[in-house]
Amino acid sequence: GCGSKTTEQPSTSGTENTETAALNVGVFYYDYSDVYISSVRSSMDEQLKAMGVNYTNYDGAGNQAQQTDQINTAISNGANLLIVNIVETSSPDAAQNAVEAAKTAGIPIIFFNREVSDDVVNSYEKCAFVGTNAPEAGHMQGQMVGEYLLENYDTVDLNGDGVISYVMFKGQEGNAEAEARTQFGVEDANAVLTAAGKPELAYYNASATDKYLVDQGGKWSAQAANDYMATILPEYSEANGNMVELIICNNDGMAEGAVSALQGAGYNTGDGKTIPVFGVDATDSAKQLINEGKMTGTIKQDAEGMASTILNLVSSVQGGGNLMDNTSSFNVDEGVAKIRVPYATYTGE
Amino acid sequence: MEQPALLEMRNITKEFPGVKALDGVSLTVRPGTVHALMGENGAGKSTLMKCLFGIYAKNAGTIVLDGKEVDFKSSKEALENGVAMVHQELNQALTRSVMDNLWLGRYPKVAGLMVSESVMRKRTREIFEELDVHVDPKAIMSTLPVSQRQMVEIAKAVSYNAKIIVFDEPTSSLTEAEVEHLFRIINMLKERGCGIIYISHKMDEILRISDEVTIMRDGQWVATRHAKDLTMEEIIKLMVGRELTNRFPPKDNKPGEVILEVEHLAGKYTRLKDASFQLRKGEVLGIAGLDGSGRTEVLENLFGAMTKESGTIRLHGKEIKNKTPREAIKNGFALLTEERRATGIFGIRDIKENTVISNLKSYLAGGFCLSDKKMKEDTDWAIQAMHIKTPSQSTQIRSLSGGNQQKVIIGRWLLTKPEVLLLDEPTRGIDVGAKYEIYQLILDLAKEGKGVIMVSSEMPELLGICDRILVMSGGVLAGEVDARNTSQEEILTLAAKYV
Amino acid sequence: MCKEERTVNQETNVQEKEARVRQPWTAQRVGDILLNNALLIIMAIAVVYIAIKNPNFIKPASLINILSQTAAYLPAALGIGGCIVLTGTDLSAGRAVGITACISASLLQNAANMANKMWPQIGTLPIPVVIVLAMLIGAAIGCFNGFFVAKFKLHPFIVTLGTQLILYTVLLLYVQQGNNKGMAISNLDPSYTGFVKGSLFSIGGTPIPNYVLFAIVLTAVMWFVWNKTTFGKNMFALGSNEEAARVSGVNVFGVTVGVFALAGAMYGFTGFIEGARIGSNTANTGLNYELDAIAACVIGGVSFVGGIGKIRGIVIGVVMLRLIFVGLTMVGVPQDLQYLIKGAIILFACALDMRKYLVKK
Amino acid sequence: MCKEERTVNQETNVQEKEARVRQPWTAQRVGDILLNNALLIIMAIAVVYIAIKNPNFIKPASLINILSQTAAYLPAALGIGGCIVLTGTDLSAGRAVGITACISASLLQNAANMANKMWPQIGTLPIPVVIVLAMLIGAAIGCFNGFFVAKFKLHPFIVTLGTQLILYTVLLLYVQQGNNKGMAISNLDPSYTGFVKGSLFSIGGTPIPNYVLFAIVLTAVMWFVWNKTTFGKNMFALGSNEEAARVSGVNVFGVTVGVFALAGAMYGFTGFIEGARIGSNTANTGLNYELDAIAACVIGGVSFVGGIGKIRGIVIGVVMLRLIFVGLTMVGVPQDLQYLIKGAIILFACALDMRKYLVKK
Ligand SMILES: Nc1ncnc2c1ncn2[C@@H]1O[C@H](COP(=O)(O)OP(=O)(O)OP(=O)(O)O)[C@@H](O)[C@H]1O
Ligand SMILES: Nc1ncnc2c1ncn2[C@@H]1O[C@H](COP(=O)(O)OP(=O)(O)OP(=O)(O)O)[C@@H](O)[C@H]1O
Ligand SMILES: OC[C@H]1O[C@@H](O)[C@H](O)[C@@H](O)[C@H]1O
Ligand SMILES: [Mg+2]
Ligand SMILES: [Mg+2]
Repeated sequence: GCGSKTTEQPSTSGTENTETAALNVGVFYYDYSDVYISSVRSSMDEQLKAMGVNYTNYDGAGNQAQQTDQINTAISNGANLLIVNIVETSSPDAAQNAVEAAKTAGIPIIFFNREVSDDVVNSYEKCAFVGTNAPEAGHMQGQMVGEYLLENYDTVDLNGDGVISYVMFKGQEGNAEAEARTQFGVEDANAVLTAAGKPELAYYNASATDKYLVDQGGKWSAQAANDYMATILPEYSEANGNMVELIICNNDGMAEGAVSALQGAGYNTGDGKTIPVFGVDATDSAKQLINEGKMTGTIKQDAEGMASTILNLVSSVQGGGNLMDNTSSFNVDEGVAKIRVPYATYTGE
Repeated sequence: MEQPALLEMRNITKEFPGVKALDGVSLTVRPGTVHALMGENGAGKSTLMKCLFGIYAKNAGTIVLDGKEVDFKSSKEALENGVAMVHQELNQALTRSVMDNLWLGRYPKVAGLMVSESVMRKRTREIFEELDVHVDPKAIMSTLPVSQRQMVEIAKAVSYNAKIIVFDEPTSSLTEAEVEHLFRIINMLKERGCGIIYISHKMDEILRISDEVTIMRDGQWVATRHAKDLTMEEIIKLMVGRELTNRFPPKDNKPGEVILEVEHLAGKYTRLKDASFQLRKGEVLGIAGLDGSGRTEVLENLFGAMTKESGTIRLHGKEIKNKTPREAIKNGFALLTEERRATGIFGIRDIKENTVISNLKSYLAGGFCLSDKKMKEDTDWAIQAMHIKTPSQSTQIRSLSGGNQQKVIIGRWLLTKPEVLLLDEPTRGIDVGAKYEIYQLILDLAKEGKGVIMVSSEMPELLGICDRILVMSGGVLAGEVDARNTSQEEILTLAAKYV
Repeated sequence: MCKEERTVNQETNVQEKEARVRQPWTAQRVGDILLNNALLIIMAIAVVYIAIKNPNFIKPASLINILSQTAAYLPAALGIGGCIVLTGTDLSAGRAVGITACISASLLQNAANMANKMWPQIGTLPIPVVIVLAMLIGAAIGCFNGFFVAKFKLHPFIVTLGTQLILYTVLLLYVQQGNNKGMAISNLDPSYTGFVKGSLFSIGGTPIPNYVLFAIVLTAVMWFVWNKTTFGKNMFALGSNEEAARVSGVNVFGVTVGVFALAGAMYGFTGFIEGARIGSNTANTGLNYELDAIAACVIGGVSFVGGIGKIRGIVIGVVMLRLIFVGLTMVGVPQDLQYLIKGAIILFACALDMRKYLVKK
Repeated sequence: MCKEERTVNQETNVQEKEARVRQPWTAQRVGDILLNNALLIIMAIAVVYIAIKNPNFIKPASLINILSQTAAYLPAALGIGGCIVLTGTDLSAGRAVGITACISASLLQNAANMANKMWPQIGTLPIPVVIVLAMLIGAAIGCFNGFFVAKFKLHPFIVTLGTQLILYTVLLLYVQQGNNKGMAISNLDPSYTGFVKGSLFSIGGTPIPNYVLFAIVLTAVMWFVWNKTTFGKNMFALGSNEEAARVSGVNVFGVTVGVFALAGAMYGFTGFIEGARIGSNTANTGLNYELDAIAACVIGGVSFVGGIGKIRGIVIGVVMLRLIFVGLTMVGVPQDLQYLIKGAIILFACALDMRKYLVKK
């Protein structure tokens, strides 16, 4: 869905008069097919429509070149506010390019979800970032995993060797959220375990150099997790005494893919044995799996909250003010215009 | 006249962009007769037949088959209504078996959807037996020699039990024995009451087999006569529109010193076993032999288009390798191949590019930029020298008639100014008038001091313009005769030596 | 006479066989046999090597895993194989799988949980209805492709590239419909997942999922279609020489559309299976399925030259790709290298296969 | 004799021209002219329509945006065009762009910031060296493709699919080298970004990036190669009939390898440009570039039939795709629908174009 079209095109040449002109917003999503991002998009569409703002959505289709071209096109079409879910996150340059383009046009730019560096945000006074505190999801997930294990240690330890073997599914290489979740999801769980005198988690394949499996396509996809899991299961099984006992995923999509593969092997069907699977996002379908006992927990990433935070900045601009004018109630970083929408744990209703 | 017509085509007109291929042509075929269709290359014979067979939609005219007006929209319709055709260019599914090709489009079925292999095999055997064709029904088409593929095609056309069967130059790739075989089949069809349309450029065939002859020129009907009332000279006159007293131009070339010596040439993957011969400056050297005797292989091995196993080639006493066609061209060789469509023309490209492609180096200005002007000039030269019938230089070659395509390719090679010209069936599918022109060209080249080696299945042609004739048999050079004092019998005896 | 003939045939057969047996075992002949079966030989060597490096590889559970994965990817490959026989290809296969997966899943959601149901008003449809629907939708997509290929003589590459894009829009819009709002379509009805992933048999204690059975049935059907029906024979003739087929009265248009439609029906079936197998259906589902399917066909000897290919080859091709996928993981080859190995095997297999068709002159 | 002949030629030429002029303006002829230029006409109508709906569309900034995008995507399309003329395709183009982009970027990083430099020991190379290197690497990839195509007579689809996979491994490994550890390669030297994105001219106050100039030069070079060189003529001959080309003395192996290598060099150049234009180079860079490039060629009339195509057509094709990309957003077509419209236009354009080559019945 997309807003109605502007009839009156604001000038793009002036630097200061954007505040008074009608808003013409370009919203750039990194990939329409990403489920969590779709939920942000639904909320965003709803709220932008409610505000009566003219806006246009763009699908980067996971391709930075396409998104860069879209940003340039939007600017040449008189966009006077950019909301960008940048495709390339593993270096600041793509985001910096977008900022330069916005700067030249003198228009504000808000990044969201996929984090950009402080330097990028600080390089332009009309730039802000709305996202989460990437490590937070990892920390919360790790905490949740650790606590769950302490409570259910012996049930989880299927082979009774006193050690929990796990798999970690990473959504993408070089993405700040993915990196943090991959690291802290395990580290914090270990901290909880060791504090209680239990041994640390053991990666299911002791000889692997990387302690995670990653979606090579960078799409955080259920399919990737499913394919990996289906390949792991015949080799690591209860019969062999080396069954994977815990699955931690960077997001719910991957968790769902893993659950489906486990179901193929007779686990996680709601009754009978369940291998604990954890995700992030709290998508509707993941919440349902958790409520049905097929998945264990997730970290809620508040799509609606993210959208309303962004919209808060948009309305400041609409009212002729600056991006960060009315942000005192939010969780803002020190020294940089970055707003953090909090996560919450979810283990069922 | 004698019997009611089986097929009547009246005032058929067909236009292609820029060409009026047929202009009010009429043709009447009676049951139990052979109606020959003759005309120069590009006269419109094949086009007329394609209009009948539902391949082209005619622009005007009527077709009456068995008293009913018809206008077939597809070949399927034509076949279902008793019209079958052997096409000028072989059209077969080469990766499939003989049997699959024979029954393509009308597989015998069981239980409504299954193809019955056993019925297919049985019927194939019946037809092959009836027609005395000896081909393995299960053989994959691509493994058969061209002549056998042609016989399969003929058997297929016959097997439709059609009322009208069109043969568009069926003998251009058949041996003499197979031609006789075909004639027996045609006589049998006549007895059954079929009407047969027979297109060929071979006069003797026409006079032998046909009852009536229709002659076309430039897309127009010229005459229809009883064959028994016609002579070769008359046919030629009607076709060409002028008198053509001699079929061969006067031979005034003078063979000089030896330029090319070939010793024990043998092919690596092909059946050429042993051939040694010499070629003189200004000489026309013929190669005769039965189909499959290795004539084509001699030329293609010499030219590097096939891989040699052994043998030496010396040009002016110096040994050369000719490993690839490119190398051969550099050494002053040129080869006109046997299968025009497969290895000759660049169908989708225009006449100009088809003409200059082997000679590009000589159009380079400043070493790297091709000069359009020079290419145009040379193409014009070729069009005029060969009397190529084409609307313009920028016409796609595939829209020319077969004979005119052939002339373009000869032009291509002449432009490279070769010293040794290898011609494989140079007049295949070419009309009498054009043949004469090509003979003239060959002799002119010889007079200029070039050496020409020419493979042909037409004995009179070899006897008419060659100085010496080599005879191949079973992949071996069986002998050599002097064209001036030999006979067809002598050549045939040699050709049978190793079979 | 019929009887007589049969004896004649048998005789020739016997003679042929004898001739074959009588052939001397020259080095040339041994070499030829090795080369002609090189792919199978390499596959065997690889299996032995992997099994030695990691004995788990040949335990029943692992073999059944390979079997299951093969079964999951086979139908799409069988479908696309026909397109390749017609000298074509089909880039829209992946998206077709995606759409039919999403549609199947959305029609087979658990009615017990209305909140997460895309179409609460529809309820859970009977499984056969959904299978037929998915296959019909796939076939319709195929008809569209076939129509453009046959009617306008367009190359299938470009037609199916266009279709791929069109289908992506359809997919993006579909997942936003009803209650779904772009979320993953899951909450599948147990009857659906049971039907697909459940099992009737098990070997060595490991259950064999039902979709393996389905794949076997489909393979048999496709073998029959390719080898025993008019349609199949026409398809090969058309792929080998369109003009020849046309002048022999083959309905070129019909056969082309039919081949693409059949392929589409196969994608539809794949979508139905994948919907339950992956369990989470998004606009991403099916992405790039066509590449593996095409690769499998070509590895198995279905040639882009047209008119050449065997069902057996396609099965071998799919197994081969799954062996690469599973085997490389089992011997611990890093993920990064897997693409290289897959690419190299494609090149190698095809170069090897092409030898057979190269006419040496 | 030669002189005499020339006059005759000129006469025929004059006659031909006159004949053309004299042709009556029948409805048929007008219809033909309209149909033959339908793409351009539709493009013109579209431009007028968009400009009326949204005047921003024809402001200098917007036109230069379209021009720049065209320039960025043109070289790869020009390269791949040659592969299509040879009845082939090139699926490895995107990855080749990715690799050369990463390599170019990694060799042109800012030495002032050592920590973020992939190869701290190398320093910043001179720009011409890197351009040549990128093009050579691209050409080497092309040679590899061409070798397999020409030597083993494999279909380019399958060869380049294999190469695509192989290159992806190379790309994944490359970005993990040196100091980089899988991160995006950025921190580019200002000399590099200045060279590519800087500008010498501007129109109506909007600067024209340098890569537009490069694209113009490359287009001219490619036009020359296609139309005025032996290589170009041989390429077309080969694309239209390989066997005939061989006996006509065309170096089939050499020309095939040459065409792919030239294409590769174009990808290399594209990589060099994209490295700076996008600024952030990862294993994802270049993904799917080939699809747009192929679509552009085919829209512009380069045919998969082989032996047909014009540089002008490729330029029109790329412009067309960029117009779709920019124009659709400008008239407010929702993003979801854009894939559909793009797909439909590809189908429509090609069906229209194919009319010319259909043998009329
Ligand atoms: N598809 C086509 N498009 C344009 N022109 C064509 C087409 N087919 C045939 N022609 C033209 O129609 C004329 C008649 O060609 P046709 O093939 O019928 O000649 P033909 O009498 O069979 O000659 P040949 O003896 O060489 O086979 C030629 O001028 C040819 O260029
Ligand atoms: N016994 C055979 N087995 C396989 N192929 C054969 C056989 N006989 C002939 N051929 C094929 O038939 C074709 C014609 O053979 P060849 O070139 O030797 O004939 P030719 O003497 O040149 O006669 P023509 O002038 O008709 O071509 C070749 O392509 C050859 O491969
Ligand atoms: O960058 C895209 C990713 O963003 C994350 O925040 C989210 O958890 C993932 O599911 C995915 O959407
Ligand atoms: Mg344990
Ligand atoms: Mg003809």
